[in-house]
Amino acid sequence: MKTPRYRSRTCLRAGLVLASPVALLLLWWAAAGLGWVRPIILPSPDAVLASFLDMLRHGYSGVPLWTHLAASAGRVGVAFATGAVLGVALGLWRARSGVADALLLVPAEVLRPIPPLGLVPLFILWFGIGELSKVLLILLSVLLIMMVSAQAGAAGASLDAIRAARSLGAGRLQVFRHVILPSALPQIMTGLRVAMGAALSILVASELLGGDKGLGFIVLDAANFFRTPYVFAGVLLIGAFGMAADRLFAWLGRRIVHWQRQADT
Amino acid sequence: MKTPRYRSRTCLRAGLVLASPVALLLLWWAAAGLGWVRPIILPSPDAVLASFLDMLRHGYSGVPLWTHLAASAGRVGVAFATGAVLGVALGLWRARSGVADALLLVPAEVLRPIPPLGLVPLFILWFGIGELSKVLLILLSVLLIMMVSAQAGAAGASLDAIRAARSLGAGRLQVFRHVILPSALPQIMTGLRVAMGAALSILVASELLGGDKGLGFIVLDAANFFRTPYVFAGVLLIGAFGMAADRLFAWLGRRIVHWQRQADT
Amino acid sequence: QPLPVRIGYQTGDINVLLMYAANAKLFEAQQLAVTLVPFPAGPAMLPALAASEIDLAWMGEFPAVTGYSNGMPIEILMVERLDATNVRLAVNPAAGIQSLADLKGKRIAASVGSTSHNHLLHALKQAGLRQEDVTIVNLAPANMPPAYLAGQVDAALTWEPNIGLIEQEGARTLATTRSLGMITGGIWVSRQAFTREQPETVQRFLKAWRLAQQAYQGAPREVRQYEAARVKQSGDAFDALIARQTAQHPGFEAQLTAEVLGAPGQELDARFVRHLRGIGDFLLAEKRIQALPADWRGLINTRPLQQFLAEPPR
Amino acid sequence: MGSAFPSVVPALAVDGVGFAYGGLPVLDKLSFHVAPGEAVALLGPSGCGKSTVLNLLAGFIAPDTGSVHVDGVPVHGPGPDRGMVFQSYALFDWMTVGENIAFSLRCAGRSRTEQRAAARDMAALVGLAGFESAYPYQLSGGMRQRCSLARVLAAKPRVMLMDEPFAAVDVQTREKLQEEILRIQAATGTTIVFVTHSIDEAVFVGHRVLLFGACGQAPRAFSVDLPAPRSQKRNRLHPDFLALRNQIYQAMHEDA
Amino acid sequence: MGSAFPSVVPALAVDGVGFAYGGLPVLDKLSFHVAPGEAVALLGPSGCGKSTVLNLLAGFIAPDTGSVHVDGVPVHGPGPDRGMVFQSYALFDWMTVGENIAFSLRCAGRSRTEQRAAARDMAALVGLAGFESAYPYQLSGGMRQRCSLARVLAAKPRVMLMDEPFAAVDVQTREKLQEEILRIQAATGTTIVFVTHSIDEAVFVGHRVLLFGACGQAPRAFSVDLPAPRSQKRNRLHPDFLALRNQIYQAMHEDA
Ligand SMILES: Nc1ncnc2c1ncn2[C@@H]1O[C@H](COP(=O)(O)OP(=O)(O)OP(=O)(O)O)[C@@H](O)[C@H]1O
Ligand SMILES: Nc1ncnc2c1ncn2[C@@H]1O[C@H](COP(=O)(O)OP(=O)(O)OP(=O)(O)O)[C@@H](O)[C@H]1O
Ligand SMILES: [Mg+2]
Ligand SMILES: [Mg+2]
Repeated sequence: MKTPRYRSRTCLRAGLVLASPVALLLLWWAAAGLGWVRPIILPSPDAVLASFLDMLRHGYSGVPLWTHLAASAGRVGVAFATGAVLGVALGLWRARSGVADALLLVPAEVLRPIPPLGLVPLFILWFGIGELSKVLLILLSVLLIMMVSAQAGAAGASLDAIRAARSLGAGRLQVFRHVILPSALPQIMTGLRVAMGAALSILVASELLGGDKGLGFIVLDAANFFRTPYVFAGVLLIGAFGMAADRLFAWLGRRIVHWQRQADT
Repeated sequence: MKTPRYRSRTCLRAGLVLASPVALLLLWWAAAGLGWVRPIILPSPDAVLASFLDMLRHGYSGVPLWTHLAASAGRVGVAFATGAVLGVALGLWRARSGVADALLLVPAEVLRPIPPLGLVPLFILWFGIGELSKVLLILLSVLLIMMVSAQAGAAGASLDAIRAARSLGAGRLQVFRHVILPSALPQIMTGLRVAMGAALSILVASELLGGDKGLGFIVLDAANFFRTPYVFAGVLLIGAFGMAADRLFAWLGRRIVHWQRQADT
Repeated sequence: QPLPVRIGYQTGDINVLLMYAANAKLFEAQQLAVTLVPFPAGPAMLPALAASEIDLAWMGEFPAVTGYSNGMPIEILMVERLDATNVRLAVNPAAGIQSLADLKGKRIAASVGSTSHNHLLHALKQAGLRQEDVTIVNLAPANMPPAYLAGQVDAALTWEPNIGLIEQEGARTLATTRSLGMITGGIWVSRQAFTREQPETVQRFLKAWRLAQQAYQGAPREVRQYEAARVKQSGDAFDALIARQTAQHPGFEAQLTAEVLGAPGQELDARFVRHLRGIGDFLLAEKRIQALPADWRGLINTRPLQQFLAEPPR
Repeated sequence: MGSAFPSVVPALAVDGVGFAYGGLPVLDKLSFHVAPGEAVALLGPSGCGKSTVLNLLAGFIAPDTGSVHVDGVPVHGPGPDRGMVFQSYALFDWMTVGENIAFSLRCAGRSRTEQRAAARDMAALVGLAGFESAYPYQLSGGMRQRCSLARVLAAKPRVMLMDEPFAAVDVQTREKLQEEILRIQAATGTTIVFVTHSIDEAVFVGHRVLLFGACGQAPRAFSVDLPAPRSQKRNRLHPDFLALRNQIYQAMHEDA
Repeated sequence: MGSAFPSVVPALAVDGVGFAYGGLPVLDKLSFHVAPGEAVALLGPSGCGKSTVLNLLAGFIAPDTGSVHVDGVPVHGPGPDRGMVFQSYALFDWMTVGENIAFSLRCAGRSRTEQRAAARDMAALVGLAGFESAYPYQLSGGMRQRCSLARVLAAKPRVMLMDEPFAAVDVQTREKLQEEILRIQAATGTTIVFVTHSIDEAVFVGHRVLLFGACGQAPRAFSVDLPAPRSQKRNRLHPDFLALRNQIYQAMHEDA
C-alpha cells in the first residue's frame, strides 16, 4: 500500500548509511594522499587494500586467509553461542531465584571487570594453550554480559503477566519460558549485540594464547612488526565481521521483539 | 510492618552472598596449601594478601598504592562519565532521527568490535601518550556500548505515551527528556553496568600507553616481571572496584526505574 | 618414532635459525615432532613454561632472569644469538641531543622491565644521570614508532625491527649495546624437568640446531629466506636488518668459553652469566624482585651441550 | 451473610481479612463466603479495594490479617483452579490471540490440535473469530478484553475471578457475553466473583451483589432472586430486577 | 449531517476518510463535521474503528484517503489544541499523579507553583485529592483513568478527544464527572468527541450521537435535544432522554 514511499525511504536510508563511511574513506584518502600523515602510521587505503588482496592471494604467515577467518569465526562462534545460552539461562535464573542470585553475585561481578590479560596465565594453567583456553576466554566475557542483560531484562516482565500465567496453570519452568524469557528479550537482544562486540575485541587477547591462526593473530603479529597496512586490514576485517553480526542481531531483534515495534511516526 | 521478616531475609541474603566467595577462597587456600598447583602460577591467598599489604605499605614501583588507585579511578571516572553521557545522547538521538541513525550506523558498529590494541597506535599518533589517549580509549568503548543500550532502550517507549506527550504540548526535546529517556532507563542502567565492566577491563590496555601509574600498570608490570601475587592483587583490586561500581549502579537502577520494581512474590 | 617437543618463540623478534630448522625439515630429520607455539613476547611464555605447556623457549635473557628469580624451575641451555647492535638508542635530531649527557630532561621511550630499560639505565649511569633526571615513557616496542612520529618522545631505546623504523624516520643512533659496553641476546630456555626427563630429545634438538648453524655459515641468504618471508621483507631489506643487528650465533664450543656461559664449573665468571647477574641486581634495585636468587648456577645448565660435544649423536 | 445456596463447605471464604499497600490500609476485617456455583458481583467506588479482593482470592497477594480459603483449604499462591480476567487484561504480547487463548492447554501439555480447536472455539465465542493469528497490539481495546476473557474460559477453571470483564465492550456484545457466562456457569457449576461498575450487570449476572462502601467498611449484600435461566429479554424488564436496581442505586447514593 | 450548531467553519471536519492497518481496512469514506463547542458521542461495536477515528483527529495517524481538518486547517500531527484521554490511559509511569496532571503546564514553561496548583485542583476535581504524590502503578484502574482525564483537563485544550473516559469508573463518580465535563464545556466552549459504550452516557453528554455499524459502513447520526444546562437528576428522567435511548438501542439491535 505504502510501497512507493517506503521504497524511496529505504533508498534514502541506504544512501545516508553509506555516506559516512564514504566520507571517512575520502578523508582518509586525502590525509594519506596529501601526505598529512606519514604512511607508516596511517597507511593509505590503497596500501590497506593491497595488503588485504595480498592476504587473500598468498595468505598470512603461510596460512590462507580463509583459514585465519575460519579459525577466528569458529572460536567466536562456539564461544558466543555457548556463552550466550549459558548467560541467559543463569541470568534468568538469578532473576527468579534469590538464592541463585546471592550465590552468583560476587563471583560474577568481580570477574566481569577483570581484564582478559589478567586471566590469561590462569587459563593457560587450567586449560592449556589450545583452543579450549581461547574459546573459554571469549565465552566467559560473553556469558557475564549476557547474564547481566538477561537478569535485568527479566525485571521488565509485568507482574500481571506472570500472575496470569501462574493462574492459567503454568509451572515455574513454563512461566520462565513463556513469560520471563519473552519479557527479557528486548534487553537480551541488546546484550547479544554488546557481547558480540566484546567477543570480537577479546579475540586478539585470546589469540595471544599461543595462537598461530586467526584474525587476532594477524593483527597482533603485524603490529609486532609494525606492518601497519596489515594491522589495518585485519582490524577492518574484524570490524566488518562485527558490523555484519550486529546488523543481523539488530534485524533479528526487531523481528523477534515485534510487539515493541512501533508505527513509524 | 513486615520489618522482622524483611530483616531476617536480608540477613539470609547477606549470608548467601558471602557464601560463594568464602567457598572459593577456601578452595583456593586448599589448592595452594595442599600443593595441588604450583604457587608460581596460582599463588596462595596469603601471598596475594602479603603483596597487597606490601603495596599498601611501600607502594608499587616507588609510587604509593593510593596514587595508583587515584590515577586509575580518575581515568575511568572521567572517561565513564563523559562516555556515558555522550553515548546516551547519541543513542537516543539515533533512536528518534532516521538520519542520525543512518549516518552513525557504519562508523559506530565497525568501531565497536575493534580491539583496543588495534587502536592504540592511532591514538598515540592523534592524541599522544598522555592522559588524553588513555581516557579516550576507555571513553570510546563506554560511548559505543551506551549508544547501543540507549538506542535499543528507546524502542521500549510506548507509542501512546509519546503521543500523549505530544498532544499535551511537548516539543521534540521535551518528548525526548520526559518520555524517551525514562522509557530507555531500564536498558540504560544495564548498559552502565556492562560499560563499567568494559571500561575497567580496558584500563590495562589504556595504561599500556606510556603509563607508570594506575592499577592497569601494576597488573601489566607485575605480569611482565612474572610477579604473580602482585598480578592477583591488582586484578582483585580491579574486580573489587568493578563490583562496588556494579552494585552502586544496580541499586541506583532499582531506585531510578522504580516503576518496574515489583512486589516480591 | 619421532619424539615430541613443544617450542615457544617470539613473533616479535627475529628467529632466522628456528624458521630455517622448522621449514627445511631439520627437526624431522632428527626424528623430532616439533610444535612451534608463537608468543608475542618473552614474558608471555613464562606462564606457559610454568604450566608445562611448552618445553623449550626462545626468548630474551631478561624474562628468563625474572622467571628464575621468581622461583621458576627453568634453565638456560645455550645462548642462541649475541647482538652487538640490535638494541639501540635513537634520538630525534630536532631535540638537540648530541651526547648521552644531553638526555637530561628528555622524554625517552623504553619498555619497563625489558632489556631496553636495562640499557637505558646503563646509558644514564655512563652519562652521570639518574633515572629521575629523565622522563622514561613506558611503551611496548610496537608503540614506539607512532609515539616518535607524533613527537611524543625525544628518544627511543628498543630493538629491531622497530628501532630500524624509527631510524628510517630520521632518528639518529646515539648508542648501541656495544657502545655501552654491554651484551644482550636470545637464549634457549628449557623446563628443568624436561631436560632431566627427556635427555634424548634434547640431544636430537642440539643436533638439528648445530646443523642449522653450520648451514647458516655456508649459505646465509638461503637460510634467511624463511624468516624474511615470515616478516614479509625482501631479501635485501632483511639482510640490511641483520647487518644492523650485528648478530652472531656462538657455536657450541664457544658456548663453553668465558665469553659466553663458561667452562663447566666456571659458569659464574662467564661474561654472559655476569650479565645475567647484572640483570638480577637491576631487578632488585627496581624492586621487581624481593631478593636475588640464592644460587645463579641453577639457571645455567650446559651439561647437555657437554654431553653433545663429548659424544655427538650420529 | 445469607445466600440462596446451601453451603456445606464454601467455595470461597474470606474471613476477617485486612490488607494494606505499604502504609495505605485498603481492607479491614473483610468477611464473606461464596457457595459453590454461586455468582457474586462486587460493586463499589473506584479505589475501594475490589481488585485487591480478587487478587487475594487468586492468591496473588496474601492477607496481612485474617484468612482466605478455597474449598476449605487455605490459599497459598495462585492455581489453575482459579482463573482471572484482569482489569488490565494482562495478555501475553508476544503470543497471538490463538496462543493466548490456548495457553492453559499448552501448559497442561495438551496436543496442538486440541489447542487450536480450543482457540478457535473460544475466539468464536467472544467474537474474535478470524483474529486467531493477530497479536494483541493489533486489537482494539474491547477486543483485547474479550481475548483475556476467552483465555480464562478456555482454561475451564472451577472459580472465575473477573475484574470488570465487559468494561470495554459494546452494549450488544456485552449482553451476549453476559448470557454466555450464565450459560457456562449453569452447565459447569463454576463459581464466579466479578467486579463491575454497572448495576444492571451486577443484578443480571450475580446471584448476590456485594456493595462496597468507603475504605474499610463492611460491604452490604443484596440477594438477587431472579428466575433461572436468566435471559436479557426476560429479566431486564422483570419488576424484581428493576426494583433491586433502584434499591442498589439508592444505597449507593446514601453512602456518598 | 445536521447539527444544532450553526457551523461557519467546523471545529473538526472528517471528509471521505479511508484507513487501513496493513491489509485490514477499518474506515471507508467516513465523513462528519463537528461544530465548535459541540459534543459528539461515538457509539458502536468493539473493533469498528472508533479509537482509530480519534487517532486521526488527534493527528497521531494520517488517513490513507480523504482529509481531516481542524478549524479549517489540515491536520499534520498532534498538537496541544487537541487533548486525548486514551483508552489505555497512557500515563507516564515515571511521574507522580501530580506530575502527570501538570505535564502540559510544565511543557508550556509555567512556574512550579502554577503546576502544583493545577495538579491539586484537577486531582480534586476527579476525586484523586491526596494521591498527588502517588505513582500510577500505585493506583487502581479507575483512579488511573481519572488521572488521565485530569491530565487532559489541566491542559485546557480547545478540542477534547476522549476514548471511553469513564469505562473504569463507578456509577456515582461517573455521573459526577459527566456533569463536570458538561459544566467545563459550557464555560469554555470546548469541542468534544468522545467514545462510549453506554447509551445513557452518549445521550446525556452528547449533543449528537454517531452510531457506528459494521466496518466501512457510514455511521448513523442522532441529534440530542435536551434542555441545557443538563443535570443528572433532571435529564435522566426526561421523556425525550428515555425515548432517544430506546431509539438508539433499537437501531443497534437492528444492525446486528
Ligand atoms: N500496587 C499498589 N501499590 C500501592 N497502592 C495500591 C496498589 N494497588 C492498589 N493500591 C491502592 O489500593 C486501593 C484499592 O485498589 P484496588 O485496585 O483494589 O481498587 P478497586 O476497587 O479495584 O478500584 P477500581 O474500581 O478503580 O479498579 C487504591 O486506593 C489504590 O490506590
Ligand atoms: N495497531 C494496529 N494494528 C493492526 N490493526 C489494528 C491496530 N489497531 C487497531 N487495529 C484494528 O482496527 C480495528 C479498529 O480498531 P479500533 O481500536 O479503532 O476499534 P474501536 O472501535 O476503538 O474498538 P473498541 O471499542 O474495542 O475500543 C480493529 O479491528 C483492530 O483489530
Ligand atoms: Mg480495580
Ligand atoms: Mg477503542
